[in-house]
Amino acid sequence: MEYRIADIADTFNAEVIQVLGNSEYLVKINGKERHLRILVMSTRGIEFLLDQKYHSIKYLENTTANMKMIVDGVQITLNKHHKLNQIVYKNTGETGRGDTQVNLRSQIPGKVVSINAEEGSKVKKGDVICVLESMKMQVSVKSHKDGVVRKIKIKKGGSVAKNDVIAEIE
Amino acid sequence: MEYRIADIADTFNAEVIQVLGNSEYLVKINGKERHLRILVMSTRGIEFLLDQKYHSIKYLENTTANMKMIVDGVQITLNKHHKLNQIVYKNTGETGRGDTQVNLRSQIPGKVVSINAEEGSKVKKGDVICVLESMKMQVSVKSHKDGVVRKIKIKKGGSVAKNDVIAEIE
Amino acid sequence: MIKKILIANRGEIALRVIRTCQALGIKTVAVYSDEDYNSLHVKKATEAYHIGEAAPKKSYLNQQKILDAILASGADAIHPGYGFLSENSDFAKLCEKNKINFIGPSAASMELCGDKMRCKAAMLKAKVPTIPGSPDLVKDADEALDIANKIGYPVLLKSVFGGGGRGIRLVNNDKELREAFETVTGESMAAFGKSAILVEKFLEKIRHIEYQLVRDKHGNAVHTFERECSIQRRNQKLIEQTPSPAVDQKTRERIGELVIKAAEAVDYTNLGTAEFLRADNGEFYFIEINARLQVEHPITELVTGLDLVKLQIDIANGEQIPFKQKDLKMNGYAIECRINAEDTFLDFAPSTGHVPDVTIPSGPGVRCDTYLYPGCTVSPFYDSLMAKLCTWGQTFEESRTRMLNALDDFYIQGVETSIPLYKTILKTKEYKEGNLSTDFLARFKVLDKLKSDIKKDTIEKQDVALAAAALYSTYYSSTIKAIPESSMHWKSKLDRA
Amino acid sequence: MIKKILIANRGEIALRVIRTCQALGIKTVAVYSDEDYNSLHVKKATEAYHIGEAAPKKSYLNQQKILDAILASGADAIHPGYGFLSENSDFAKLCEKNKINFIGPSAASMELCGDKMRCKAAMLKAKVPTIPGSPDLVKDADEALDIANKIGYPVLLKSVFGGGGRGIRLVNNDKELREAFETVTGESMAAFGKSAILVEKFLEKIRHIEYQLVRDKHGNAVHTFERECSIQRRNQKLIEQTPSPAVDQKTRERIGELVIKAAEAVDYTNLGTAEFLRADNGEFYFIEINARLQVEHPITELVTGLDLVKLQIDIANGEQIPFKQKDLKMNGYAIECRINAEDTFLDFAPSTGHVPDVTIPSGPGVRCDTYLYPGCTVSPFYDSLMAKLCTWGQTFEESRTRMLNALDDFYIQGVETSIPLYKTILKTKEYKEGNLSTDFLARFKVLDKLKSDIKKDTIEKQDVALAAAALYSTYYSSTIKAIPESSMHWKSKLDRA
Repeated sequence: MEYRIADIADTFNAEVIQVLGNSEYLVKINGKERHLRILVMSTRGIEFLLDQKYHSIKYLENTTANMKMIVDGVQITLNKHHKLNQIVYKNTGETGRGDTQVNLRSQIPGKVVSINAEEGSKVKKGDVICVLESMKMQVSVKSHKDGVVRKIKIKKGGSVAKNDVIAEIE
Repeated sequence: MEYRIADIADTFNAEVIQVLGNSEYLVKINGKERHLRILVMSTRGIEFLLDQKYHSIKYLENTTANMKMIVDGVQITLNKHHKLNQIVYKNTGETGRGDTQVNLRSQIPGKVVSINAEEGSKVKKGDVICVLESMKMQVSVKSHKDGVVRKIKIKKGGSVAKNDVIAEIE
Repeated sequence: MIKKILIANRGEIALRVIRTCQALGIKTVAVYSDEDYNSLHVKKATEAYHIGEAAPKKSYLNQQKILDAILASGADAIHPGYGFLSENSDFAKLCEKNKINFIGPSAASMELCGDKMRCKAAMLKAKVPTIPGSPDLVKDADEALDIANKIGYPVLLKSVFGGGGRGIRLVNNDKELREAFETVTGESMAAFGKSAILVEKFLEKIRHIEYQLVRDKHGNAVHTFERECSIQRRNQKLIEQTPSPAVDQKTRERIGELVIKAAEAVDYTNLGTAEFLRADNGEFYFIEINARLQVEHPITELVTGLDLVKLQIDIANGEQIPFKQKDLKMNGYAIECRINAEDTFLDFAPSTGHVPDVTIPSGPGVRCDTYLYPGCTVSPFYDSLMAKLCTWGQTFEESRTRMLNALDDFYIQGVETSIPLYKTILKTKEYKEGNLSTDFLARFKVLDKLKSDIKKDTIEKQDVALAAAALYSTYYSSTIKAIPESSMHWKSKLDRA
Repeated sequence: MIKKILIANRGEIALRVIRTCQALGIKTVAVYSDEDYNSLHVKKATEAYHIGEAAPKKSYLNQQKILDAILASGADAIHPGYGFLSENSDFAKLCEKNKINFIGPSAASMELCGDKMRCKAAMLKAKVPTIPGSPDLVKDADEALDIANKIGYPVLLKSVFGGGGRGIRLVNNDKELREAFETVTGESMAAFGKSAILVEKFLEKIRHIEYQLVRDKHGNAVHTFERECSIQRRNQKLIEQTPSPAVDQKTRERIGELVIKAAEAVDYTNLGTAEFLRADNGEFYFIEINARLQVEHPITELVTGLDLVKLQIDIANGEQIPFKQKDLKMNGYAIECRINAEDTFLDFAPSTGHVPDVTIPSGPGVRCDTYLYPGCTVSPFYDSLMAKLCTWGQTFEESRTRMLNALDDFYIQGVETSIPLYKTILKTKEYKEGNLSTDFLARFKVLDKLKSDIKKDTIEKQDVALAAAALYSTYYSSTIKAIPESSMHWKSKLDRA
């Protein structure tokens, strides 16, 4: 199958080409044959030796579009359809969030201290939409793009969980 | 319900007498009321504060006759039918194994190095029946009672798992 | 003699205090909020009392609830840990009133330490240098100018009502000062409706260096050397180390003598920390005394061999410090990394939640104080410190490489952590050379370096990820429902495939 | 300079070596048998090579397989750990022949250390006292009598072919000796078909005290003090400590000088251990040199601050020892408990199997070297040492109480362990007083004490067990199938009950 890796421009290819027996396999990665020996495997993760080197992988999510995993502690998202043009690779700190996205989501859980925008108002990318409090700290949630606030989905004094939608901005 | 505890002669009584709410309970143990607050609970184990003191219990086995558990790291077997007269409480090192028992079981896994008794022969309690090897050590398995060896269930050079029957002795 | 201590805290510091008490045969009483029913300090203490709801105000900061637990448990002493009520002199007073041995300074001394202006005055009297500036508010530009010329430019003009960059100006000469005096007054009036101006020497490229001080009720005092805590974000310490690369033996002793003076100036008892700023020219300025056990106390324990919590208890018992200054010596080097639940790239925003799996590093020279265990929860109600990872080495380089390994071994599933940031910091040339300052992260563009480290990691791991994806597709794509969700060993099953 | 080390071992010692290599930037190569595919050393090494079946002879003792892995991986050095091939001079020779840096003594020196008679002769020549007795076989009762009178009664008459109590007799005077000479000869002939008799001084209430020795390829030698390892079962060490309560500074130095002589007598290089028996009258007798890193090396690291594996690598690199004897000093006290998978009451029989859950102790002054992790397996194919739990303290009492706490915190599910035994030992008056000897367990009836400790524990926990049973009966007896098998939080569900 062909893959793209978030944050890296190329397209990659990987497949199992031969079962050598005794948990050993020949895999072809970007045209190069590598020796792989499975140590432990389940639907949650896999541990193997790739050319004698140990790696531990936890599968986080597997959708038709993406496969998210933690490889030796590093989070990597493989993109199975290489034509998608917007990829969020969070760990690098580069948001690159799609401008087409409507929902502004909270990346932290917290209590809503204040709401700084109104429904119907125009906002610019980076404008503060609300302030959340978590672990004795106040954190501003900023608009991910220029647009109009269609809907505010939170209430002052209420709680939001991680990934909850704060507002719809179009 | 009434209980006996292996290795302790008395009969005990314990029951939940009141639900105080908020995970709190009143339990009566041997006639004395105690306050209990559950922290975490599942079929595998329970953690609670008994009169403000934390305890962690893992349930190991629950049969109609016995309830085996690990209480704060100490293995305890509760005997629900207090008329049984033979109780094996292994951790004290006191075997007290029932003379009525036929099966001699291995308490360790290992390889059979030698068999030192024959079917049909008379043995005394403590006679070596076979020698097992495990972790580079040789361990003798001795008869648990006086009797006649009815059957040898192992083979020289073979493996035994923990609790496998070594021989039947009557 | 203290026989039972209530620990008015949670998390790793509650566990830290319990450990020493267990070793000394002292009983412990834990307190816990609704949020902490499943926390380790509840499980490890001799007894545990529920004190209210998750919000600190309703539990860990609720003086009455804690007093009730003390009385119910029959504890004869209280250890406040750090944070929460540890530096609340009202609470110390409440304990004194109820004849409960508060393990810390007297309420009076704590109050003095907490009042910056009074404390500064006491230090000036004791000839402990503080940051040069006006001893009090200045009445006009002329007075400010006089002081500025006395202490030397550059100076800061600060409105005591200022904040967030407003009502504060850096000035380099008389002319700038006169102009700025008007601006600062105006800004402060505009924003806060009032103005009151201080002058303070402006220090650049400063290091945060602090001393552990120990003083018993008989007036004996020692210091157990310095800790450098210059690696910070938003004025919060991230990495501490001892000895400081900026302190030689002569300086160590010279500042150490000031520390004893400072402790005496506020009649401090028990353990505390005297904090200093060290200017780039080598001058030290006292800033404050932290009237409690510090988060970073383990690195002092690692180089002195002392159990500081035991020392706290002994002093609270009225005992004399069992050694003299000259008996103490530093053995080796120690570093602490504060493992926080936070997302470095979201401006260090908290990251909370369930931690299904955790691997705690160990090995020679590694000490990790933590409340984490597999299945625990990092709560949004309390601070983000999950673990204090400390390493010791015979040399600084040994302590540093051991820390890098330990950071590699530390696995915390479910929350973002500061671990990747620390790896990047510890590998910089500047950190290795001891070129530290409180603006280290910005000065050396550490977040950019972190980004590129993470990108490098991703590229390094890409073949591995692809191999994992290929295997997953081969074995699970069509049969995902049939395979149990356990991490058992699938070797034999795969052999047959 | 060594760049890549193959570790010809498994378990905790393989992990120990990997840790130091990581800190030094040296690459590591693990080897593993079928039984160890899921072991931590495979996961932590830079590379890992499969070397065969579970049985040691077919993997960890298979010299050719290990040599193949060295050549395939390009490792330039080998660390043998302890056990397996570590004291096999043929293997050391094989490495020398293949120009692989064997981290340990030369094959020649190892061979000499391994040959008890030749080693004893070398020690006698170097004036290192060994257990008095006949230098060789005695030809008749008269010669035996001569020697017995020279060394003083009681003595042992031993047939070199004896064993299991046969062919050995304790004699107290000439008359007994003459009688016993016949008996021993007869027994040995009857049991083994031949006889050859030695005379040896009989020592009572002996302590096992050993010295860590260090000698580089340039002939520089130091010792890093003693370890007392008297708490044993079946001649296997269980608990070690340093310093020894039976060694004062003068004795430490006096025996230390003998240790250097002993190392020189066999031209020893790298790290080794000189073992002595100390008789109750205070005399020390050399017994042997262990030509490898010892299991109990961490306690020496804790009191000296040295990384002994680093020192081994440095010496293998041809470096000089970077310090002199006078630079070394002991700092504090350290204890090691060998956490074995064994059933104390089944005559210490091995206990193996799956370990679903494990909690590893930590905290100030605690170090735990282990291969355990939740979900690992304790294999019946290898030795029973699962973990080395070490504690350090400024005083002996601090190290002891920290050990007791750490033992309490250590939870290993699925196998029997020696932890309960150690708790009982550490609490005895005799252990606290340092009244140690190799027959400690029998002398002080420790197993009886353990039985009564366990009984006491059971009685203490009975109410708790009953409460748990009552809850279980109330909530699960009729609904056991309906409740998912997870350890999730049932609070809310129960509240509604």
